[in-house]
Amino acid sequence: MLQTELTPEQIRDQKPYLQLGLTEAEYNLFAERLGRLPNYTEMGLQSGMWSEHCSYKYSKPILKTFWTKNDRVLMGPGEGAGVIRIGEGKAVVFKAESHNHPSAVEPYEGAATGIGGIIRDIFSIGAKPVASLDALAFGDEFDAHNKNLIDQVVAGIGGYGNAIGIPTVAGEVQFDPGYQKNPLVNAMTVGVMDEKDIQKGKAAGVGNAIIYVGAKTGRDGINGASFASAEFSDAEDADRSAVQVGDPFMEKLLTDACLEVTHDHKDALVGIQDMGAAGLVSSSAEMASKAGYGMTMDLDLIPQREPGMTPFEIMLSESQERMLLCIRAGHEQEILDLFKGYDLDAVVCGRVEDGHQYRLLHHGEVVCDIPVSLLTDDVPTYTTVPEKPERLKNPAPDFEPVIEDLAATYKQLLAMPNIASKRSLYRRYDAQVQTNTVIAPGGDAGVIRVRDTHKALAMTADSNGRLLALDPEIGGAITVAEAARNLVATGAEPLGITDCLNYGDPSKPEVYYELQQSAKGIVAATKKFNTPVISGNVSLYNETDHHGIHPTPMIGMVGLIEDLTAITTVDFKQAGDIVYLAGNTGDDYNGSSLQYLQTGAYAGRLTGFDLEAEKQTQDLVLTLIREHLVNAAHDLSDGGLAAAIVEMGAKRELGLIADTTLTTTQLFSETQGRFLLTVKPEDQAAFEAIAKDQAVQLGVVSTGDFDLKLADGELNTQMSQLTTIYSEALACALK
Amino acid sequence: MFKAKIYVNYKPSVLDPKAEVIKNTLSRLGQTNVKDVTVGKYFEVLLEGDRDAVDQQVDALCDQMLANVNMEAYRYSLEEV
Amino acid sequence: MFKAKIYVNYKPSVLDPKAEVIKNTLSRLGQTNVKDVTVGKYFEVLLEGDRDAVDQQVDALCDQMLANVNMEAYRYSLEEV
Amino acid sequence: MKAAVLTFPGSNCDDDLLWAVKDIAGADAELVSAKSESLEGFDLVLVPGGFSYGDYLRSGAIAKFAPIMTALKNFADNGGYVLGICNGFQILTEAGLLPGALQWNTSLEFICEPEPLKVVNNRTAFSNQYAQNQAITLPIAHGEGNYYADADTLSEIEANNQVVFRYADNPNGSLNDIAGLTNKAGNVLGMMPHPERAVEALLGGTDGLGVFQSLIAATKGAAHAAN
Ligand SMILES: Nc1ncnc2c1ncn2[C@@H]1O[C@H](COP(=O)(O)OP(=O)(O)O)[C@@H](O)[C@H]1O
Ligand SMILES: [Mg+2]
Repeated sequence: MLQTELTPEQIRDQKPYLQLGLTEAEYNLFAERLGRLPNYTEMGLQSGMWSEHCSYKYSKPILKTFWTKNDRVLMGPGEGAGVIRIGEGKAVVFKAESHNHPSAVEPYEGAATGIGGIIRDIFSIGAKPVASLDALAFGDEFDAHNKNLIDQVVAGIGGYGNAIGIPTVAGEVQFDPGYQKNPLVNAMTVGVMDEKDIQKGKAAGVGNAIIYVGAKTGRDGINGASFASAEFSDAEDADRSAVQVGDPFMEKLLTDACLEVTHDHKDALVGIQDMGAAGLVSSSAEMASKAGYGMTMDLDLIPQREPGMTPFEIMLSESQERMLLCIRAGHEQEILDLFKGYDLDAVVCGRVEDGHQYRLLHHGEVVCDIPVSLLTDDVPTYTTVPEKPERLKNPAPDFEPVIEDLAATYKQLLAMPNIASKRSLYRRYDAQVQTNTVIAPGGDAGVIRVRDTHKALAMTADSNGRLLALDPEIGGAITVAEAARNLVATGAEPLGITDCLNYGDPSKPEVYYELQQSAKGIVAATKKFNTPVISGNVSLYNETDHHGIHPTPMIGMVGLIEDLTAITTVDFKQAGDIVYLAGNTGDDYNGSSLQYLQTGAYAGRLTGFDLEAEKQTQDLVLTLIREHLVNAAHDLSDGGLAAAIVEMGAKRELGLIADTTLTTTQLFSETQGRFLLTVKPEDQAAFEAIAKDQAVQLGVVSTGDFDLKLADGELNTQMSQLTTIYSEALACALK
Repeated sequence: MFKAKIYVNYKPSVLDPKAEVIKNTLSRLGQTNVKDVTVGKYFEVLLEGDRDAVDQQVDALCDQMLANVNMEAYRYSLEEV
Repeated sequence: MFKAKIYVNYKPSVLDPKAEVIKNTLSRLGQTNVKDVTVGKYFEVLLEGDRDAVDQQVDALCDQMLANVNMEAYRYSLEEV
Repeated sequence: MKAAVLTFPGSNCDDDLLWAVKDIAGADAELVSAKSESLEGFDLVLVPGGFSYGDYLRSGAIAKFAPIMTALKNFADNGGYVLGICNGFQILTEAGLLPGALQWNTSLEFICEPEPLKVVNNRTAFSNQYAQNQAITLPIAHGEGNYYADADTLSEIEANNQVVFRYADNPNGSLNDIAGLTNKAGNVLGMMPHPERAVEALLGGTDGLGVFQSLIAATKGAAHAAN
């Protein structure tokens, strides 16, 4: 950090903004609109607010293509989180957030503060956070560094979520060489609220007070937003000062206190917003801009952890656990007293003003005086001319697997890190606090009962970078379809999605192509499943030394269960139950786990996805579950039928006796749009009357034998032989 | 044989929630004469070898395992035992 | 003003999982010259007052808050600053 | 009978416990802030799990200084029933109401799992609705649940039959597989597993209900004995 501030002229000549992620053209544009040269503080504010993280300057044109509204959506993208009506006066609120860069630098605190940040987005709307999810992607080379990274990321997510008392009910962990240097740490939180309590982040009404509450502002994480928007260089260590430490205890107090304000002090509250990326400047400027007002803040009043902080540092600090409120004049004391009751620091630090100037005072001097819109609205957007990547122009020929030893292949598949059980990781999360968890991690989706209603919410987080690498458009659609499939398997009707768009450098034509094409696939699928995008987050520049990750949109989807008695879990329930396979199985091996097992790579074009057929199958499964005709359901994804059977048998070590026309290799085919269902013998006739030829009988659940007759081979073993591998392989690999 | 006494502390700019909670509790209990609290880790490691080798080894141990140099600083002393 | 330097350690009869993990990792890395590791906490507390009063206060602080004497032992020194 | 559920700054299982004892088990109960100084009018005190004050120093180490703790000690000394669950157990050991201490799990990892247990003493106010040696399953969710007491204390605990719950498959390194134990007088119990998370079939089981029903039965006879 610079010790003596450069003058406006020195800034113009020495161009320090280049280090802060601004281009010369952006600086010039800012100065031109301002009508003078910006001073050091103003230039700093611009660098934070014009970063990709805050301004979406590259992604805005893409995000505009998303489908964001239907009759259930109460609030779409643009606020802290989106809101969907669920009936009985209640609404569900959710959003996802990426913390990829901070977690790569400092895995424990990076992951922990990722959870902390997304929780603030939820309660700032007025919703009680009821569940979190985490979507993680790591490299698959388990060297000491990667093992430690995985351990610490998981510890950090648990460390924060467990302490604050929000259950982590679902998520995913993927392993792929593409993430070895750029791990993905995406977190999602779901909240529940009364429709009538929805809050917005706005600062309106001349003379109303701006109140700062929560942790003191320190020098940690200064300019994290422009840091998140810049590419990594292996050689550079300078990023390390960006580390922030999470304080879940403080956040628990903040959550409870802010929810009390939104519920019991509606007369006083004008708006509330969390301080996320670009800290104080982004929260305050956005609140003013959304309401169409100006604002003045006195930085001497901001609680500070260290002496001698400059305005630049105070405004751009990303210290955690802080909120900004706009409170109607005259009600200040009532709100300050409320926070005091929670032992929280709260101060009036500014006022809403007429006009649209954003003014900051420091030691009695005006250190910033610019139109609010210069920070929030006047940011240029960029489009890159997209170009189809070379690898997509000439896809590899279709993969044709040969299986010589079925039992051996089966076991190897189950031991693959992407297939093996993730229990050793997610058992480190408290999945049950708040005592509403109907389905904890290990099912197709997490399920939370909604208190004071007869409903439950199902939720899942899915991503499929390896498929998008083969075809971004189809892969994008598949990701949405798979998320919906996971919800439907529990008996939920999909409601809507949030996303984290994790990509490489968007100024590269190939990356921009991936972004654009995957958005196309996502839009088509969201319309098909009636799941608008209500919130999301963009994480670009996931590159190290110019090598980017797979295009990886993470889709977080929430669904509604109207009847608590019709919730289905994945595990086989009882020997004698009849097992059906819904959806057609083809020969779809490109991008499959079997392909990776046999060739060490994912390659070829994507086959085996039919959006219309997928929707029909999902509708059928939902109907059957709602009719109480299914007592276990599981969607087929990685590892196809082979993996799904073992996942269903694992809990009770129940087996399967089956006779099928499928071939040995088809056992491993990854055709989309399929489910395994079990049906009690007494429900068979009713089930078949509805399912007709859309589900074929595969066999019968057994007490432990696993005997499979295929068109061209057979397998005779004990389920326990396979479930042991499935249950223990990952824990062993990470020891 | 050497005994390494190793101290690991948060760097000053990093928030330490542990120390904050202790300070707040003491002030709540009326112990207002307590002006500051810092919390760190203290390790003792016994090692065989000559001083230079041990010194290098301990430094690496601190840097790579005992301290998280992203946010912590360490110092140590060696004592022949 | 006094600075209290406070060390808190597990009692020898208590198996310390943190120390065990470090020892096991080091032996897995082949650093067999490491003979023992102990892990403790180190606090620095700044207090105003005269030596006797401060001494008593620090002792009580250790006994009641900073250490759990069921499984931990503590020691401290006072230094005028 | 009326139960108090204590709530410390940062507590997060207080509402769960209130729900279990009041809405499910049907007892009269209310939340009592740890900033309060009285337990007047209560026949039973429940100290919830979760975290208190962040538990950064050591679980329960700060909570023991909360204003309510003096009243809690008096309440227990006068024979009132006190149940501490998870963090509540840690707070009770830190406060000296129960012997021993809770240390980091040997794996150094937080563990959230359903855990098979055995009720090894059903003649207590906390376990009288279970059969002796009944096998039950309760969820655990903790990082510091590894029970430790020195050898003398441990043999005294065993000689007095103070252990109420033992792990069937010790998940955290606890000495003598201790999952829950009482004080010598038998009116204070601490346990790491969460009975309040096992009171509804919808959420996976009802094996924890017995703890609350036992207390309701025990306090019926001794209404307001501890006031
Ligand atoms: N990081 C995680 N956090 C919580 N739960 C997880 C995590 N990773 C995997 N799980 C759980 O493990 C189960 C299997 O995950 P996954 O293979 O991704 O399921 P699917 O293929 O059905 O999407 C799911 O219940 C999921 O919620
Ligand atoms: Mg699934």
